[in-house]
Amino acid sequence: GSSPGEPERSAAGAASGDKTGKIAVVVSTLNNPWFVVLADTAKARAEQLGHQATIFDSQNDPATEASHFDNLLASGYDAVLFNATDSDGSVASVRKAREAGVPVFCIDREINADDAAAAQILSDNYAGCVELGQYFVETVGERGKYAELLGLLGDNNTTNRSDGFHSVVDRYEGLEMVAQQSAAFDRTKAMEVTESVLQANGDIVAIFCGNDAMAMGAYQAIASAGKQDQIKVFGFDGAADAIQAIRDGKLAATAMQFPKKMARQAAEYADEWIGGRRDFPQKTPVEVELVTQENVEDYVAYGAKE
Amino acid sequence: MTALRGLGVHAAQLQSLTALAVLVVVLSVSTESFMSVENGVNVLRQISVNLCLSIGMTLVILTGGIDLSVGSVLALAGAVAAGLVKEAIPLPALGYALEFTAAGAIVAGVAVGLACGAFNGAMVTLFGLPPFVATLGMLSIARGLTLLWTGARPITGLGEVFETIGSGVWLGLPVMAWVVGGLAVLFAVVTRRTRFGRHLYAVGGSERAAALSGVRVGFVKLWAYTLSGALAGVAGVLLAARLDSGTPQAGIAFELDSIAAVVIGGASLAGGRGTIFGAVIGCLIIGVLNNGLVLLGVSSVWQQVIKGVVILAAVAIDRAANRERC
Amino acid sequence: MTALRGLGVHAAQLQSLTALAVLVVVLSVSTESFMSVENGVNVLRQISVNLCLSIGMTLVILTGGIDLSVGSVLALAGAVAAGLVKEAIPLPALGYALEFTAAGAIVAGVAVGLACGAFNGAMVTLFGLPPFVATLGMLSIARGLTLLWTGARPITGLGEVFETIGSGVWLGLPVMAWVVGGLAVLFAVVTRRTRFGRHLYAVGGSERAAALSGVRVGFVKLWAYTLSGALAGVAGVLLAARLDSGTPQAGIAFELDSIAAVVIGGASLAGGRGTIFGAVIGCLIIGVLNNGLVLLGVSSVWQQVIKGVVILAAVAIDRAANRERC
Amino acid sequence: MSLPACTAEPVPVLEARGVVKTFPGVRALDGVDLRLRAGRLNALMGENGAGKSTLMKVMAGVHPPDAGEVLLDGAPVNFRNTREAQAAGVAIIHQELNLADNLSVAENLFLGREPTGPLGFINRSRMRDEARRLMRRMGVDIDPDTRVGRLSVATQQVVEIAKALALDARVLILDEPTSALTARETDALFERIAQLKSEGVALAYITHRFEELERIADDVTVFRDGRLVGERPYPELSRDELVRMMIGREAPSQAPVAPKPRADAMLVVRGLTLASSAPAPRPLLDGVSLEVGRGEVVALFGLMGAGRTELLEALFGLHAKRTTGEVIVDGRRLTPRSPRQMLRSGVGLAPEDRKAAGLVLGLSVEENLTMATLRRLQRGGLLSRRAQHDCANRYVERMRIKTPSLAARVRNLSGGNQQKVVLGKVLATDPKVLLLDEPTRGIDVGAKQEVYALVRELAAEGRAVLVVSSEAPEVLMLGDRILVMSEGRLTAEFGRGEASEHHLIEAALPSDHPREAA
Ligand SMILES: Nc1ncnc2c1ncn2[C@@H]1O[C@H](COP(=O)(O)OP(=O)(O)OP(=O)(O)O)[C@@H](O)[C@H]1O
Ligand SMILES: Nc1ncnc2c1ncn2[C@@H]1O[C@H](COP(=O)(O)OP(=O)(O)OP(=O)(O)O)[C@@H](O)[C@H]1O
Ligand SMILES: [Mg+2]
Ligand SMILES: [Mg+2]
Repeated sequence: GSSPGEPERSAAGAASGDKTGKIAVVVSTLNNPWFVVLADTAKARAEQLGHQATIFDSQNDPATEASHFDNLLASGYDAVLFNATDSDGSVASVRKAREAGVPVFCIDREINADDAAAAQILSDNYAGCVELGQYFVETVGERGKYAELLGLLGDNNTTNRSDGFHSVVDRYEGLEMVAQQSAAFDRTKAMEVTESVLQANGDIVAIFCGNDAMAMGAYQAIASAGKQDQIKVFGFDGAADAIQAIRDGKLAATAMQFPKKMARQAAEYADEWIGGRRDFPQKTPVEVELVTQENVEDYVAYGAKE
Repeated sequence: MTALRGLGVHAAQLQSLTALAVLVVVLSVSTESFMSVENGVNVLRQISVNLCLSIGMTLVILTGGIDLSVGSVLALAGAVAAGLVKEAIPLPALGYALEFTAAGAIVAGVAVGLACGAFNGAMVTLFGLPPFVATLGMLSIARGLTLLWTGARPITGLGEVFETIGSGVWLGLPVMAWVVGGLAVLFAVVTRRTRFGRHLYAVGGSERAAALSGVRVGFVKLWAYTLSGALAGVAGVLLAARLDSGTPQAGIAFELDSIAAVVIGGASLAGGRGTIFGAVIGCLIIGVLNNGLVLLGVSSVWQQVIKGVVILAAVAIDRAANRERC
Repeated sequence: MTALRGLGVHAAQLQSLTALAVLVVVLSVSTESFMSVENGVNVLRQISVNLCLSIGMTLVILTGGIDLSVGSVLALAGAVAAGLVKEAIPLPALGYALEFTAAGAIVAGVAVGLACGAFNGAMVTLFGLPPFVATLGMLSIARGLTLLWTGARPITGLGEVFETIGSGVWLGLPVMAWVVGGLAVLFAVVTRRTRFGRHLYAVGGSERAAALSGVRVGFVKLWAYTLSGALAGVAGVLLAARLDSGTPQAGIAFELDSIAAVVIGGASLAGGRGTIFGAVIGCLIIGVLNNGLVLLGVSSVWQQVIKGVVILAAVAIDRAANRERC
Repeated sequence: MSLPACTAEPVPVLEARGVVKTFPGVRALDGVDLRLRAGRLNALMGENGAGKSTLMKVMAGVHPPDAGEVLLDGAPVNFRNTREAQAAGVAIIHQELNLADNLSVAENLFLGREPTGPLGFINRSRMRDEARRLMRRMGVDIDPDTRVGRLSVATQQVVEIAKALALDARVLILDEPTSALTARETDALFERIAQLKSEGVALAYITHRFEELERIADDVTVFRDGRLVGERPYPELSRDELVRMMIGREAPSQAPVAPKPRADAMLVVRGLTLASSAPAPRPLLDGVSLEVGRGEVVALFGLMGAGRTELLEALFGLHAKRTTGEVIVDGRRLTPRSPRQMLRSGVGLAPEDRKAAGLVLGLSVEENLTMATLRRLQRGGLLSRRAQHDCANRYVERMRIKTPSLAARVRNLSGGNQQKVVLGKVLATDPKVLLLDEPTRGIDVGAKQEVYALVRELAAEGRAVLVVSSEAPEVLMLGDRILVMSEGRLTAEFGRGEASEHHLIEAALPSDHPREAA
């Protein structure tokens, strides 16, 4: 087998050792474009490499996810490209696969076990938000009131992102968080919560949002309150409309993850596993890049301009 | 009071009205920002969507049915409207593309909702499906269709017309509030003063008696569901306008809030009892609660607990105050 | 057949049974992997949780009520069990920490579910709240408490006992399936062959007539909800065991699947009609459908559409085949 | 001026020819003919389950016939629903109440044909006035905005009748309209009927009360087991002949009963008072005191609204919160708290409103019959199927309940048979004190005799029976003692043979009512 991401190999999409197999793509949800891109890319790449690939949607429910594993193990898949619903809740499923001799390649969301997955290609949410936090301080300044919109409570991206952000921002006493509310990664909720937050604290200068959907919702509320010049909005993900919004100066910044990159990488690992390779690094971090007004032109939705 | 009567207000609603009053008073004293005009406008804008759904839900619940599909139908209608206003539909056959004006797109969105509702109605009346199942099926179908239509991507940037609807203000009140308020008054009158309205109550009270009295039960039910669908369509357009985007995740679990509002307003899921006015109160109670808890800066976790408790309390007081209705 | 009768099988269930049969046949011919023993075992494991909820749901629905809180209660019970088995509760007062064995933790989890159910029951019987509202409140409260208890973080690594329950196999069948199967038989007997069971039907059919026959309506309802809560507790423990973790996100929207299963199985939300056997069939139909669509590799978006359509079709055929029941 | 039936036949307005109707397990109608002529009232008689209601439903478009045809003015018609029948001028008053409890009297009266104004809005004021008029003509004066659910069964029945009369139909079918009525409303109804006849309306009238026939009947048609036994002009029929036609055997003779010596009290009630749920000038029950001896039958007479139902309900612990007073059952003093408690202390109630209170219509005959006695039918903690079957069978036979099987839904039984199931259920609890509210309402002559015999038998077994009835003859014939109630008070007591119908009515009239000199 050859090393991952080697350009000419991936361009010429012949399966390593021309063995082909059935590859399952298990994704936490498909009603969020970010994950759709992740799943579609993984599938496409796997097929490009000559394998069969099917997408399983866990609908954000660990139970459904567990069922998917039962099913795909029963119906003889050779590898799983896996975006977990839950870092802890998903471990059991991955272990089960390992015992059945089916390799699991985790994408984006880490699972809390080093001995379960064949490899994990991770988007470092924490680090990404550290960067965002630093930029936040640069642009907003070292003093002022701000609000935070959390994602789905109980989702560990929610905590990672919040923690990363606060690891930086909390060092400045001048920056006071006057409201912290969950909007469950949802546009509508984000807007309604923001509307109310603005009532209670009309003087905030920034909102940090756990993902771009919420950022867009928050911006909507801010705009209709006519405060778009007073309040800076920060998102996370690098979704299409967020990139556009940054271009239009609506959002201050977002953190670009690289779902396509990660998905491709995972697909290629799986391909190589089927080809016989076994020595994968347990973790391959894929860094998250800060997207701001300055560098937005280098990016498109879910990735950098090629 | 007599004005209220006109809208069909009974002890029941007056009860929920007290619950609402208490809530408002408590919040006004505990947080200054609550009682501002601005915040009032906010609450109005926030409840418009739920109220729009609750109006239709009331019609269905009056017949003794239930409509679980409103959330998904809302999403589908919103997505369709957003999609059509953004890009034209190519018709290779005719060799040209079908352009939609904002108005056209909105009508199309509502029409889609109406169609879904009619389908629900047909399932219930023609095939005798239990409303719960019929509309549960639609919940799943409409959500799927929404994802198909949008490719799970939000459709954003819908232009002025939508913007005006979404964030516009007229005579100090949000345009949305005017729209939904108008619908509320309209249907309050329909339920109180028209034959169709009274037949809704009759069918809910005793389907057999209604049928034997020559009421066209099937017809009445069919229309109840159809209207509920259409109103969900309107709600979908309104939400899309508010968010300036049709998002596939819109409206998830909205059916629960809407049914809750109707029941808090004094309706009975057994059918035959309930009013539009009650639904309005119900929506206000829920809306004010959501808004107030955020203003108070209650943590999201506790919000869930408190919200549950308050709803229980509100309805418990209500019921205690007029036992006869249980 | 007489064996079936024992479980209280009527034309109704036999109908759904045909629907199930058709589904199974179609799937077996269209995908080879469906008819494998292994897959059968999977389906059983997959429906266990929903069936566990549906048993309790049947009891509540028989009384003419509904329990929307099962999903949240499931999450709470699972989290509590997981939490207690992982770490001891410090009791500074007594100067020592309260350790829980796996068994103890499980009992505690179920007890929590039972308590939630009892609360629902009290709200419905003592305060005369509409079941929909009472349990909707609990849906919100229990979810909030779950997040509080877990600090919104899943609790993992629950040890052997849970592992055995979750993935263990006995005599070729998953342990979970044995547990839930046992409960199903138990409650089939309870509903068919005990006074409490008969009273459930009486209360659902006509509270007034039941009361005049000396049935303690309040008592019967209270127990229906309490048992539903306890069974949700069991389901929570089972799910936690299966995932080897108590996750705060567990069980969201499970109530819909559970109610759907019960209704597909021929129960009436008006109360007084339905059987445990029917619920089993209902769960199987839903479970087989989910499983089959995945095996067929249907895109998950289309799955939602198809699932909706099939459920409608199944129940429509059922109802058409015995009109009288509508 | 109507011709006697025998001479030159005018074309019947509505006619049934060879109508067949079967239900799962039952052949309800087996090739039946019926003629309804202008200006004449055809009285339909027959045992419970004979098929009377079913035939009426077929003729009024509720059920389609399996075979045979219905002719209007000699031309075949097939009504697909009641609306089409109404449009053609055929109106029916169903045996069971068919009202929407949640709507007002006015709304019920005009349901499906609400008067609308120019804008399509309902003309409420007109509806109200019309409604008040219609109810007055039936001798009842109530606020048209009252919710029907709040009315007593009797008042509801009047609404039901007024509703049909309001249709100004050419053919009017009345299925046991008086079963829930008492003297006053019955008289009002019969006046209307006479008037309708003179207007040339064709009437069909189902009843189990012979005394009504001579007041209204022109022809009598008798059914048995879904077949036509015969049709005769009324005057030509003797009562015995009629009974023979109905039940196919000799009329059971009523052995005169000798007055009993006053027995020791089994049920004692002292100063029972029931506060009204809604604010009212007077309590529903106002210090009622009475005794029923072991083995004694006490009949309770009164006009509608007298409060008899409330008395029985209060005794049975139904209004615990609003009830005060003392009750002693078989020497044990107790305060009625719940039906459960009263059943356990040996009191049984057969309620007046069988559909809402007496039965769980969705359950089977067996399940209903055993409902109140399940405790006795357990073997080792589980309900024994055997024991249930035996128990159910015993009462199906004893009450001669006509049902396709023990598993049949009670909903599908004929009215009378439903009533028998209610009685059976109560008897199954083997009560010391029996409270019967209108026990013979809507049941046929044969069954009535059975019930009378049964009541005596039960008394003979040493039980105390308190029976409410609105039929004076029945009261006179049944009661060892007769109590009369009016406006929640006991107004008179008579021993057997002391009272006449006149006395009863006299005592039953509310005090404000001008009493005619005796
Ligand atoms: N909807 C139905 N389904 C099944 N069986 C029915 C139905 N309606 C009536 N029956 C049966 O048809 C027969 C005739 O019933 P029907 O009500 O016509 O008798 P009836 O003469 O009116 O008796 P009653 O004097 O007690 O009212 C009965 O055996 C009854 O059980
Ligand atoms: N459900 C009810 N709600 C309110 N008032 C009622 C109700 N039922 C009966 N009443 C009133 O209570 C009084 C007595 O009721 P009811 O007419 O049943 O007495 P009754 O002597 O049993 O008459 P009958 O038995 O002939 O119907 C009447 O004034 C009636 O209007
Ligand atoms: Mg009859
Ligand atoms: Mg009475």
